[in-house]
Amino acid sequence: MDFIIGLIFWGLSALILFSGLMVVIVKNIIHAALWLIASFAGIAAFYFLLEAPYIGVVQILVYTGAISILMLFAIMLTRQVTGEGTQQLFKRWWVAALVAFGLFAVVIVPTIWFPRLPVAERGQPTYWPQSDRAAASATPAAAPAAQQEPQPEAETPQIAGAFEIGRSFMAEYLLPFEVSSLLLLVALIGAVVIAYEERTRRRRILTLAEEAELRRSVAGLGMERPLQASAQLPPGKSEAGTAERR
Amino acid sequence: MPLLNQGELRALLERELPGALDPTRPVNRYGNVEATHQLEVEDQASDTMGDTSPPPATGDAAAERQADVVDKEEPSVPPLSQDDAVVRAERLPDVAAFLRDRLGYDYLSRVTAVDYPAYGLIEVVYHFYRIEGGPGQIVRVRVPRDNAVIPSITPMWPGANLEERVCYDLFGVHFPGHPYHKRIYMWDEFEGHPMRKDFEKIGDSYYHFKWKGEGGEE
Amino acid sequence: MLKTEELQINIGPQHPSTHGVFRLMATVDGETVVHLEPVFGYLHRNHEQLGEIWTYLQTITITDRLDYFNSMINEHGYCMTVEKLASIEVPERAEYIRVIMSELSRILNHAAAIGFWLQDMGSWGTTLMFGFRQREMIMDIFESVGGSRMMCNYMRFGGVARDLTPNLVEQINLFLEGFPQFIDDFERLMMENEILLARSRNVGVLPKELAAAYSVTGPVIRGSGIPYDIRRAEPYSIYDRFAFDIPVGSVGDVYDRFLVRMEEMRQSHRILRQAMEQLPQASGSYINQAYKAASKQQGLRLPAGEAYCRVESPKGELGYYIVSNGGNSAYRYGIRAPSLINLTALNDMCRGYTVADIVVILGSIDIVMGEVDR
Amino acid sequence: MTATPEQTTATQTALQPVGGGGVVVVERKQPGQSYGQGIAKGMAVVIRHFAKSFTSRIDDKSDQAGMFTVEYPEERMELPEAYRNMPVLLYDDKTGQELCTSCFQCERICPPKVIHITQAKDPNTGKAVPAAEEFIIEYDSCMSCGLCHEICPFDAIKMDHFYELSTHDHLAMDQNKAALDRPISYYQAIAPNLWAAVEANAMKKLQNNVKRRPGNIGVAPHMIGKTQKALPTAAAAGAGAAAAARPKTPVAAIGKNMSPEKVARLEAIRAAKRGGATMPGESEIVAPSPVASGESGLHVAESQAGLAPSPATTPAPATGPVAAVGQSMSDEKKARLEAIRAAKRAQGGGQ
Amino acid sequence: MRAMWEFFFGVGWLATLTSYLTITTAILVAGSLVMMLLTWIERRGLGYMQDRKGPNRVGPFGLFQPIAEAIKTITKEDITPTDADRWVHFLAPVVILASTVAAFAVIPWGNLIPVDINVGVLYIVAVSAVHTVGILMAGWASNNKFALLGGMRGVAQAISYEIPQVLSLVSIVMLVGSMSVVDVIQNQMDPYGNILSWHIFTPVGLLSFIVFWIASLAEGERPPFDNPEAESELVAGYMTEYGGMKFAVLFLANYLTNFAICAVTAGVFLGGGNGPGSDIPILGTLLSVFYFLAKSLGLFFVMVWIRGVVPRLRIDELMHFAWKFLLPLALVNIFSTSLWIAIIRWGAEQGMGIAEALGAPGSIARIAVAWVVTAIINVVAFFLVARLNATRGVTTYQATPTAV
Repeated sequence: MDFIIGLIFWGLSALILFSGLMVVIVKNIIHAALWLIASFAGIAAFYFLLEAPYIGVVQILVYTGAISILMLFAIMLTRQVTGEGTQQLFKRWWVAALVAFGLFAVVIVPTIWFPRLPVAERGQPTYWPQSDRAAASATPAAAPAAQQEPQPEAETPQIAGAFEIGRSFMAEYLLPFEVSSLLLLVALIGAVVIAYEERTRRRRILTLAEEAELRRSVAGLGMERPLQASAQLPPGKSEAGTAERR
Repeated sequence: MPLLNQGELRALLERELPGALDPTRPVNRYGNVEATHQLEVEDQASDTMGDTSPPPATGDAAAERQADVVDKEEPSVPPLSQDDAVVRAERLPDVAAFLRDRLGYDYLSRVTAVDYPAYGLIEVVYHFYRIEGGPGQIVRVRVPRDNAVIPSITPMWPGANLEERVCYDLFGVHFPGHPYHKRIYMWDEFEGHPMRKDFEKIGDSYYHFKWKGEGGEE
Repeated sequence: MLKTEELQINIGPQHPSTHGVFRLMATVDGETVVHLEPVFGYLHRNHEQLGEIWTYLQTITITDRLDYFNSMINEHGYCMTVEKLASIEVPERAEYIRVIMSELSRILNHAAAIGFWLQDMGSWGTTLMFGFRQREMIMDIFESVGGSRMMCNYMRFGGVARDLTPNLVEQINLFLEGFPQFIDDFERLMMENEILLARSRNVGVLPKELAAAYSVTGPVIRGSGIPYDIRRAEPYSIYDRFAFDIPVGSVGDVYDRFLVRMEEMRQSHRILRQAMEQLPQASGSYINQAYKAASKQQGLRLPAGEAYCRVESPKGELGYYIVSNGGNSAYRYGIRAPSLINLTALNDMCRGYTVADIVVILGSIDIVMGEVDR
Repeated sequence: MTATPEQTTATQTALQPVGGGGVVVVERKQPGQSYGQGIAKGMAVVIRHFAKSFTSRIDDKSDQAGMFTVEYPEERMELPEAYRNMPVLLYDDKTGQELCTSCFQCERICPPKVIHITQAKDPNTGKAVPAAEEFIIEYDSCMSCGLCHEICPFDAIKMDHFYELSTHDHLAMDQNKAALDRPISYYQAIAPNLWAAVEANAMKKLQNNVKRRPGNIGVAPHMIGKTQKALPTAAAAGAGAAAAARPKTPVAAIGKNMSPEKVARLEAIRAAKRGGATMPGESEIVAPSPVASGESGLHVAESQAGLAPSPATTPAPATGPVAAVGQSMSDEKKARLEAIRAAKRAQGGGQ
Repeated sequence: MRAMWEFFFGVGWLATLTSYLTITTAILVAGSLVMMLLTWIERRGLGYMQDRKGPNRVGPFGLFQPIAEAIKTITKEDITPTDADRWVHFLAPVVILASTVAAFAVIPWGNLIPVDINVGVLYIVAVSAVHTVGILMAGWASNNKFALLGGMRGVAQAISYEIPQVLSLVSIVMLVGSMSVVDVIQNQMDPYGNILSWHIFTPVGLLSFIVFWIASLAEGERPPFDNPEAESELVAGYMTEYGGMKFAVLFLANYLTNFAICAVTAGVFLGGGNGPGSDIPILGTLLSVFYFLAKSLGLFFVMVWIRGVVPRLRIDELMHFAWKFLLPLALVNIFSTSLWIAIIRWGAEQGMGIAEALGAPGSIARIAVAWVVTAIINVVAFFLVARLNATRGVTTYQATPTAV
């Protein structure tokens, strides 16, 4: 069984690394975004491999589903896509290479230094901050009777089951949970304000009925002389009209 | 306001808008005089408006009329009606405004151009009606065939927009002041105006369209 | 912030919902229409020149091809103009048959128009199929009377080409019997549908005071609240013998126009019932005997002069203008096509609405390209 | 649905509804009253139609729901008599004689000009024979308007009910006489009443024409071998018998709706013509007075059908166009005619 | 399944691999067959609704019509528009189809369960989110103004209807307690006979069904929300530049999404696979598959029925409808679900002392009270939101003062 998992693991990691690399290499920025989405999907597959379906599903939902759309929209609506103009390498490319290599070293050295992954021993949750270690150790033993999850007698316990996360949101991490929801709310309201303000500033095109009503109210002009056939009130006037009516 | 019957409009226009009516009497170049008479150029000013009976036909023209020879090659040309209000081209917008504001004819039904090569003119017929119903009024404008120019009434009557474009496209009557003075049916590079009587009909053989530039056959 | 510049979109000429070959060049800012410019001429056959080459009888065959949805009303208008110029007297029975055929053609047109309107809104054809089923039944009647379903070539100067057989009268009565139930079905299916209300209320509004200036006619002007119907404004033929109402809208939007069309179908049904009752007592034969022979019709020579006659077609005021020089074909043969004139208001009506509304507003004007391009 | 009729405030003079009935404002659905029941009603209608289209069929015009489809190749709609699709020529079953006498009426009236006829010639005398030698209709541009069917004085050309005409051979669309000929029994089958109305007249004219057709000229091509050169006795007898039943005066048949004194004058003219004398009545073209003188438009010289003088309102009977009369007379008669015409012009000038 | 394959290969990992492969092919084959059945139901159903016959020429009752269509689309020429983004143009249908088929991994066909992960419901919604990436790719790569507009609209619609869809499922998950689809179905097998315990028959479940069904119609681009390929305005939306095989894939993906939606709705709200006699060992599984298919195809017929009646919503009305009608309803439904759970299950220690008076958790009296309370809340909320929308105007154009 381990052989197949090893095979899948190396395959996935090759996919993620390759698509990561392609994000940087490829010229067309839309292609770069698509390669990024491919790497997100790869990471989601990793989570499934690690038997953490909830995190995997959330990864798909959040990253592949929503954030990628956000990026694509942003790219499409802002600037010219096919990047012929931009040249690939700066004059002093070697400085960038050096910095990249340094960072990579910082990451790779500890993993090589501690050969064994801090995998949880039997029954012991993984490396958690000291303060929660006591609380964490209590939970698995006295799982609430009512909702006994159909727990397959998997060898390793659920590292991060949906139930665990849900409970911890409401228990230890209640404060960060509320603060982050507040943050999201602020972001939402910001988006609405920007969209709303931008919509009103745009030149409002008057329909025929509104024009007739405006003409009647602004100048009290009788309708003996109907409008110019396909002429339209000069933008300035309609602008003033809308502002005044608001 | 009361409905006008046929002849009344002429009298009313004469009284209200002096100079709006078109006094000229077109002559028929082929001598087909059944409905026309000599152009009294000299009494332009003191033209007798009143007589609406068709003018008497002079001797030789009637004889000619008899011979069926004339009837054969040149189709007889319909008479130009005298009793309707024939308006001078440049005064048309005023007459139209007068009709709508003072007489209450606020619905323009039809703008038609009719080509009379025999009289050398194009007559554009305007049919005005009341939106409440009842018979309408006809206003005619006669313009020479070579430079037919009638001021457009589209700024006041948006309904005439497409009709005037049809008259321009098929008859070549220009309407200065029209908001979108372009051909309606034909493509823009088309030369000539198809509904004119002298537009050479080629039956069903293919019409070799000459591009402006090349002037060549195809 | 985000600077949006205007986009030029071509709707047509090959477009599923432009009712024929017709192109609309729309300049769009985001989803809102800024300017709309119709392009005509794709179906132009110079119909008016044909009328000048052919004799009066031959021209009847091409008047069917003007508004090919109601050939009966086109012929009725044309024959009335020629009869007015040649002062041919039409017997009473012929007048009744003509009114019956015209009103049947009006029902046919409105049923199909409402079907197409819903189709443009994306309702996948249910209303269109119901409307077309009604149209099929009427076209069977036209087929047994005129000889062909759409190009009926049925009316002659002084009357009609063939009399109504008793079997046919019975067919028409059967149709009138089942028609009210069809209208109730049609109304219950759509007219209270929330999505339809949302799509058509306050869309493409033509204010009442501007409607007359645009010289739009038919359901478009009646939708805006002006009761202008030639059958009532200048009664022709024997319309003054029938009691019928003129439906009129209040706001002048797309929804009103289609309520007016729905109501007009009811009124046509009312006229038809009265006409079928009075038909047996109508005197005279189906055609003026002096003009019965086809050779007489073909050789008809109108006296020099001109005539302009108007008929209430389902699309609006259909006018024929004939100038005759005494020969047997018209010197000038002009047609006032209601579909063409109603299009003048399209640009101003669509301004300020979205791209999806253009198609709905165009559907509410109900144009037929045969008549627009002539 | 219709609210109470509400009279418009506009001036009533023009819009007085003579037949009754006023103006009704259509009732609009108020917003805020519907929570999806509009869509529910629509769905009820559709599901009722769904159910009914399994059980019943729509066969007559009054029922509104049920299966409406006619599956074309298997089931077919029955066509009404007056249905017209493509013109065909008729020939008598027994004698094989075609009714067409190539009078060119249909060729002239056909709007798209698709009928092409060449008249048959008598092989030995070279004179024209009342039969068509070649009769071509271009089926691809014929619009089946039925005008030829209506104008044919001999009921020779009739509108067929056959609409499966698709072919991949474009040239075959120019149907010649062989392809156009149909026996009268065929037309009688598809349009019994229409044929019954015109049969007597058609058969009588056929007999007259058959007499003037030598040899096999007027026979439909494929019938030439089959029919023995049956003397027209049998057919003539039948037609003759029918003709006898009607009043003897064939002339009256032509101007049947004319007043007696006009018939008398016509008779006199005809007698004079037979005797070769000049035309007693003065011939002048009625001036196109405003009142239409429904002058018959038959300008065709060689038509033997005779002019059906129209009930001209002006006293002088319009004896048809001057040109037609002048052709078959000798030159001295022409000179005399010219003199008369000059005198008329002088007299006319003073009118 | 694993044991069987082990017998053949004797090697553990190969057996699991093959077993999962067989399950996947079984799902794909059954899915495509059902998809063909769906196209047939759609065309004949719509036909009979309009008093006409649907396709009845190819095979008995027109059953082979979908096969004929498949052959036609596959043999059609497969063009890529000039200077379009070739790779992205090619990949878009792949992404769309992949996301649709992936959703089937979790949907149980009656008692036959492909795989049971404990986040099943969330997985379905997550995978359908990937669908929008495919639409955007298709719209952008076709290098055609109409396709781009169609793509943008499709994405906007899919995103704004995803939220009510997820929130309506939240209340069901709260009812059941677990996100696994199998548990949700199991929860509907409760003692009071099989039918009444379906989720749809509780006021909470009913409102969540309405919101979920309408939101899924939009997700599957079914009328009245088929804006992306609104023929009358934008020709064929993002599918404009696709022909031949790629169009067949898009078409297949569209119908598979619809089937997936019907299957999930049947499972979550109508107790997919539960029916009288579905618990007998051998015959029961067959019966449950039959029940599952019957419910799904019945729901698909409702989709066709709606398609025959309603016109299309304009894009701005569509957005209003999602954010101002469905979303509030979904939130209110979550609140009433919590009330439902509180009244029925909680006792004194959770602070619901008064509920004790009504009897043991899950007793009839408690359920009745819960019924009344939640029913009132939901009905009032529905009418309130509907009235607010109607007067405040789902339509963007306010009723201008009537000109008369």
